Amino acid sequence: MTTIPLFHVLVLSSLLFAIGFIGVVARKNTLFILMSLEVMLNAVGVAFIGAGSAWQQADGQVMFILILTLAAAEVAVGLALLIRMQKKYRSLDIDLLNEMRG
Amino acid sequence: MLLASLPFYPLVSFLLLILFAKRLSWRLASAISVGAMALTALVCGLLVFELSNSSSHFINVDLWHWFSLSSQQGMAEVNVSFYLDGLSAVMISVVSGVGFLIHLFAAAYMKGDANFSRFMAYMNLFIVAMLILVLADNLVLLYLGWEGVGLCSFLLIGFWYQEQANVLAARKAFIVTRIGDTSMAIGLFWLFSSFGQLNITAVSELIQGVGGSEIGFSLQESTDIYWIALLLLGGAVGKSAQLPLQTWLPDAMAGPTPVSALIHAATMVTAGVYLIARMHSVFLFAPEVMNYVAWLGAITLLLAGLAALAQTDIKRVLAYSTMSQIGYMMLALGAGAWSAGVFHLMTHAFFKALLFLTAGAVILALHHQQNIFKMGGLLKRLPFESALFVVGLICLMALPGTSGFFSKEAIIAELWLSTTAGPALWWCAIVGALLTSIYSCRLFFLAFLGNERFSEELHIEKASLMRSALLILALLSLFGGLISLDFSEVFFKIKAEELISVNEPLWLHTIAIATPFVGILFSWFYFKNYRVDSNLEDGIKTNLTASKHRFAIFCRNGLGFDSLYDALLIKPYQLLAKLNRRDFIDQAMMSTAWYVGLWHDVMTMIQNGSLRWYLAAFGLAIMALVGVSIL
Amino acid sequence: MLTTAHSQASLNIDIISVILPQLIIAFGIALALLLVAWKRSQRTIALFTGAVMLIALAANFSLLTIQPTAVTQLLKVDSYSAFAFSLVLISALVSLHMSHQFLKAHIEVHDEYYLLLMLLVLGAGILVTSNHFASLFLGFELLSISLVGLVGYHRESNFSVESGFKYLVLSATASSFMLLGIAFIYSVTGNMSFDANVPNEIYHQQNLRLFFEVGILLFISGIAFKLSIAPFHFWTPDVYQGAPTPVTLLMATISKVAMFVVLVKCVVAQNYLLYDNVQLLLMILAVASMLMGNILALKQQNLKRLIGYSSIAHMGYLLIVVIVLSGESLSFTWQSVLFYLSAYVVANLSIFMVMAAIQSQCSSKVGQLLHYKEELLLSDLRGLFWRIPSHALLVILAVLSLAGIPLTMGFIGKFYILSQATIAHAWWLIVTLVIGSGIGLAYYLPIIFTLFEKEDCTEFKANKRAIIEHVLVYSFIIIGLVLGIFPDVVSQFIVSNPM
Amino acid sequence: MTLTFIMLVLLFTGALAWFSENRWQGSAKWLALIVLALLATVFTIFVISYDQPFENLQVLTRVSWIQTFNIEYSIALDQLSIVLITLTWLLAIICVLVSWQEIKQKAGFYYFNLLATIAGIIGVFVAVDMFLFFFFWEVMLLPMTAIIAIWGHEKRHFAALKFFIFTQVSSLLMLVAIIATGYFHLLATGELSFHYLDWLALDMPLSLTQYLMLGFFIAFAVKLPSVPVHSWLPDAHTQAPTAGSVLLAGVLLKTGAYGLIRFVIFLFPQASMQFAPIAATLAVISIVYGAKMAFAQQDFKRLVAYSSISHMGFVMLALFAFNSIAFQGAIITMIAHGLSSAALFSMAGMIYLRIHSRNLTDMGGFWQSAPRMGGFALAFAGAAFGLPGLANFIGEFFSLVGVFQVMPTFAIIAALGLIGSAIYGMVLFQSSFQGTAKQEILDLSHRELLICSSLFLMLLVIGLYPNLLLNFSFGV
Repeated sequence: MTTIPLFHVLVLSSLLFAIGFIGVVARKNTLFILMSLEVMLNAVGVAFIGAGSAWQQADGQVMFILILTLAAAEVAVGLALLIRMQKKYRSLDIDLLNEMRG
Repeated sequence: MLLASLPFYPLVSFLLLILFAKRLSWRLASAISVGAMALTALVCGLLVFELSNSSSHFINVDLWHWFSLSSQQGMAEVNVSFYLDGLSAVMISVVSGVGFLIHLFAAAYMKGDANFSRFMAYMNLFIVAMLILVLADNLVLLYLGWEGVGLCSFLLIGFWYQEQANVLAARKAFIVTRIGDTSMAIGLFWLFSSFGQLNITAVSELIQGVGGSEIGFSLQESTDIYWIALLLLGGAVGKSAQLPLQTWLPDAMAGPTPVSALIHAATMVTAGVYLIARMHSVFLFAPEVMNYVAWLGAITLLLAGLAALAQTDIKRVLAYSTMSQIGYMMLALGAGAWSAGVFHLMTHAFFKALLFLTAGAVILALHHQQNIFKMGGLLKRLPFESALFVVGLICLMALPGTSGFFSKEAIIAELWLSTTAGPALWWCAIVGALLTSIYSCRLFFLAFLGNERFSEELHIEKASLMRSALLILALLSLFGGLISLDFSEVFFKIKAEELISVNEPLWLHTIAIATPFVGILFSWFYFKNYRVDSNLEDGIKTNLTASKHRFAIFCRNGLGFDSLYDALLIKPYQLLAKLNRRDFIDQAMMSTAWYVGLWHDVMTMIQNGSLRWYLAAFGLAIMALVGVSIL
Repeated sequence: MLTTAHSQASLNIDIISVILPQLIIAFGIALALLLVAWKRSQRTIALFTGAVMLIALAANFSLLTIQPTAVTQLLKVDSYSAFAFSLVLISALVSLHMSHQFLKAHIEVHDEYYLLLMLLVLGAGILVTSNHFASLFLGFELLSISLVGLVGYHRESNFSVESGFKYLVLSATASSFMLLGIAFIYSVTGNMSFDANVPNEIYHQQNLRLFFEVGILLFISGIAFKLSIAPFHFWTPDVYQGAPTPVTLLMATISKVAMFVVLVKCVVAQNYLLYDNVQLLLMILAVASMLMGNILALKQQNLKRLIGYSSIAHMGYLLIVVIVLSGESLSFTWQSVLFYLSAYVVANLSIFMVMAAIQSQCSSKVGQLLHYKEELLLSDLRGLFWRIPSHALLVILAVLSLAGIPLTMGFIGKFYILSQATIAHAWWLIVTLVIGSGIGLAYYLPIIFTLFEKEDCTEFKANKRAIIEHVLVYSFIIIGLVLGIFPDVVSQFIVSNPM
Repeated sequence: MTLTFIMLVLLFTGALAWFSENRWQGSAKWLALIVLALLATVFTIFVISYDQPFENLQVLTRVSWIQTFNIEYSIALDQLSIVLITLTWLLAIICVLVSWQEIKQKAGFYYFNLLATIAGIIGVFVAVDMFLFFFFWEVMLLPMTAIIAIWGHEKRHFAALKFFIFTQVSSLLMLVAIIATGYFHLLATGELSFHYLDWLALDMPLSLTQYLMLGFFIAFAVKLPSVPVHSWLPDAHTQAPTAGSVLLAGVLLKTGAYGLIRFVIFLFPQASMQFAPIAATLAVISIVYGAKMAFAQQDFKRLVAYSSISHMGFVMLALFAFNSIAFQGAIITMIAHGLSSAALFSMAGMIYLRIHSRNLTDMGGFWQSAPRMGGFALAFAGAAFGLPGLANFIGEFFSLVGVFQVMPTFAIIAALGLIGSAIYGMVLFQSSFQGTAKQEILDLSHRELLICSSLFLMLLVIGLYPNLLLNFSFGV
């Protein structure tokens, strides 16, 4: 079987990551921002797994599992905040959150 | 020991007066101050006597060791110690004698004043400073006295400090003289750095030693001497109100009249002359500077005479005449006629003091009226004062027999043959004498002849104190010329070059003697309308006024020196000060703060609580850093 | 490899003793959960947490002089990490006291708050000892997630949501960037332990090398975000302002200490500084944050924001040490870093203590519910000196220490940094530091001036009841002064150990 | 040990005064006065009874302080520091006297700050370990800044901030120089040392010393102050309370001069020789510029402040002439300026107490109602423009004579400063005490009379018998 060269994996993951980041920046809706964060994290996961397989090590996968847990935790906290935001502002527009400045 | 004590009598009286200023009655205050002066005069007389029949030609006394300066040439001791020789003897006798008389006069003159004791205190302090100046055996101590008299003159000119005019006059006097003083100070530095000495006798011995010897001066040394002499001259010019620093003297007349008599006629203004005479050994080896001195004197003499012709204020006339007389002295010094110059200094002190005091009496009688066009006909009203004034004037004009005659003739006589003066300056002196006689006559006619141009009743002061002082001065100025001064020990002559056997033309003396009479004659006719009592011709009083001619006004304003300096120096300085009141360096410093504040505002703009912008910034920053690290 | 590491890691006693403090905290968390199940009471949980931390501190004390020992591949404990962890614990204790003051006013019980606090401490504990990217990542996330929880904790506050979201999203982004960086590094080196020596062949394969360098960059920027180093500092003032004061304190002290220590560890172990563009990068960061932090803090009226900005500047100063660090004087570097950090921590603790005191005093009870004083402006300090000299004195000391004036620890810290920079001839950094601290004075001094102002507007008087508070205040005054005048007391704890 | 004791007692007394003021009103000033007098006598006795001569530094205490950097707590005395400390005692007592009436509220804390400043200043004059020196150098600033910022006039915060930032930034440069020298010592001898005497023993390459010297020079030039870094001074002097100005002008500026002598000229001779032209130019500029600025001012204290710049210019010029006469001149000028400027500032304070204004346009004709005050004002103004017979004259004369032997041009330009000083002196005196009487003011009280007369007497004594100071060699 032919292994995919590491370089390609990394490029792919970077692209994914970039997409996720752009999503985070461009989206106004908080929910989508959280989702784009997930995209970023998973892009990183791809990179890890690729690297792990390239080095014939389990570390990559281990890291990916850790990342998944992190993602879960993050989303949990994020959603809690989201509900609070919905309560407080009756909207999920991220741009409402700029009372503190200067 | 007596010598050491000399300045302390007036000092003590000064302290007493200043400490118990208000609590002293007029009688007590005047007793203290005048008594102190009397004591000074007495001691001074004793000293002169002692000196005259002591074997050595000088008396020297150390009070205490002031400080010592070390240099390559060795240690230069600078002590507070007095040195009395012929020259300083003349000076102290003038200072204490004339000073005493003027104190006597002032005690009566200022009787009414609220701050009488303060006034007398300043007068005493002035005498102290003047004595120190004269007796100093080193230049630093001399400088101390020099500044001291400056300060006292400042205080006394501004004695009536409520009027802004007096205040400004005082300031002007102080600052203008200060300019001279500074140049003198630089002269001292130079002297020390090139000769390593500041003691007067030491310096002169040093210089004479080198200059008299075959080696002579190195080029360096001679240039040094040239500059030193020039800088000292600057100091002298400042104090003695010679060109170009003469402008303060006429304004100084703002002070009470005894002050003008004591400081601005008899003693302080002649300090410059004294300085040059003291340092003659330096000047002798700087013939160019001697020449400058002569020319300065001559020009001042003429210009001041010219200015005196146009004045309307009696005291200002006298002030300008003082200037021109000092011009004579300078001329003499420049010509190397040291003793003549000093002699004239003395006689001038006598008669000018007399003139001022009499003028003071007249002014007092006229309720502080100083404008001579508002006087006239005083000869009948104030015979005593007028008589004395006449005496003063004839001395000033140097009519034969008077003291002025002897001294002035002595000067003029030496000019022609002097290596540093010469015929041109001789002519200047003659013209000066002519001018002197003319403005004296003008003054006399205007003030004492002609019709009375004042309305209010005269207030005749018959204080015996005043009158006695005036009388003594009058006698002195009449017969002071008979005092013979012997400076053979003091002034060092360059040997080698003998009297050049160019016999001077015979007509010189005749001209010199005739000049004043010519002047009188001229003015007798020219100033006819001043002289004659116009009432005799027609009923109506012709009201005299000063000439409105532009040139006359120009002369009246001191030949425009004031406005010149004002435009050249004072205005620019003030302008500079005004422009830069906020200190542009400070502004520059604080502008950095402003700049930082600018950045603060910019960055705070970036710090706009929007989350998405923060994220974008995060990404941008990383991209930028990646770019940097890849490139 | 992790698996092998586990297998060979026989959990013998000395290993346990080495990581005892962290373990204590971990078990403490578990016990706390049980405790909650058993008895829900504000006091007990608070006391329990305090006890756990004290025990951990005590356990940690013995480690201060330990030789570096690796605990599996993941952790490596040495004296420096021990010192750092004790700093963390101390600040956690102070913040605990503050939080108790702050929370007990509310009706409902807040067990989870204390749990989060302990989790935070645990995360910090893992971070300071971590010797492997995996453990670093774990500690990092433990720290940040619990911090997010705490930041958004105060429900009544107007800013809780905003600051919570800001911190969540930004730190998530940052950590994912960091993770990407780690992934890149791993993909090039094939080993995630700090001790791994980088194989040279990466230099020969161009494309991978690029990834490697970008990886390092991303990794550093991720940490720089936590350290709020410019230009990743944007979140700092807002989150500082929005979070409850004790949490702000945690952010200002614990996360900074842990993050910086791990940064130094990693940079030292993998000696990234061999790559000159990393050095360049660090320099840019340092200069940027020194200047920006100070400039932004000017004219700042809100105290917390001001502290936030100043923290940016301080991290910038501290970064200098990392930049100029060199192999031979490693122990000196550690000494400088830790001393500066402890000075910084002490100063922050002092200021926040007073701030919390003022807040809890000034917040007015409205009915049963307490209306909490959100904004803490400079003007609230006005005339404090004439009312409660002790508190004002503490603030003065702290501010002077931050400004780096002699008589305080901050000056000694600055002295360390300047010495380092001078040895390394890093003149430009020195110049920037001088300029920065010059600008810094322009906002530090006004704080002191306001303390001295005549008129007193706030009704804040010293309340005699809070004994602990007073004890703390006085002890911190003494600590500040003594350590400022006799810094050896601290530096003797930071014993060097041969690497 | 005695000196340490003295400093500690000062601090302790400060604290005591602070607390006692809260108990008994007006106790602080008495406490401060008495303790200052006592300590001054203690110091004098100590100096007199000390067995070694003080021609060169006598190290009194040397104990290890911070092992990490091998920093020692080390203090020493020599004639220079003794003279300056004596001046400090004197002005300290004057300060207490001038603030007697002026400081009403928070008096206790005020005296604490005052005494702390004095302790710091003494520390600066005795410290020979450079770290210790820097320590005191900063510690002296803090209470001074507090004095300006709390008891100052309307723009006090700005002034205090400016003062502090200027000095702080410059002294950070000095700190860098100190560290650099210390580590050079490490390289040269193998051990780190911040001790002054060790450094004297060290011979450093000129290429290095010129930068180190610059670091020190900038700090001291700011403190001196010299153009172009002078601009903190007018604000600080103007805004500070009277005692603050007195202390600033009288002693704090002298610490700058002291630093120049001890840590620039003695420590880096060649470097400073090489630097001399620039320094002299700066000095001359400050002389003339200061005089000119002083003339432009409307504010009494501001005028005096600029005059201080001018005077300290003389000091710097004299110091960089490297000539023994000039050196003596510099030291006498330091003392004389300390006394005269202190006198003028206390005069300003007295006037302010009476008319609540520092503006010259609000003054005038005070001589009528306050002749004694006027007399003293004239005397002090005279001292300021170098009236012979007063101390300043001796100082300026020596300086200029010395400088003239080395660099005549500079001396001549500097002499122009004498004219300038006459001008501003006249403006100061005449516009406040002469002219038409704007209002009646009370004459000097006995306390004020004491202040003025003691200062004047000292000026006079030094002026007429300078050997009091000239007998010392000051380690040239």
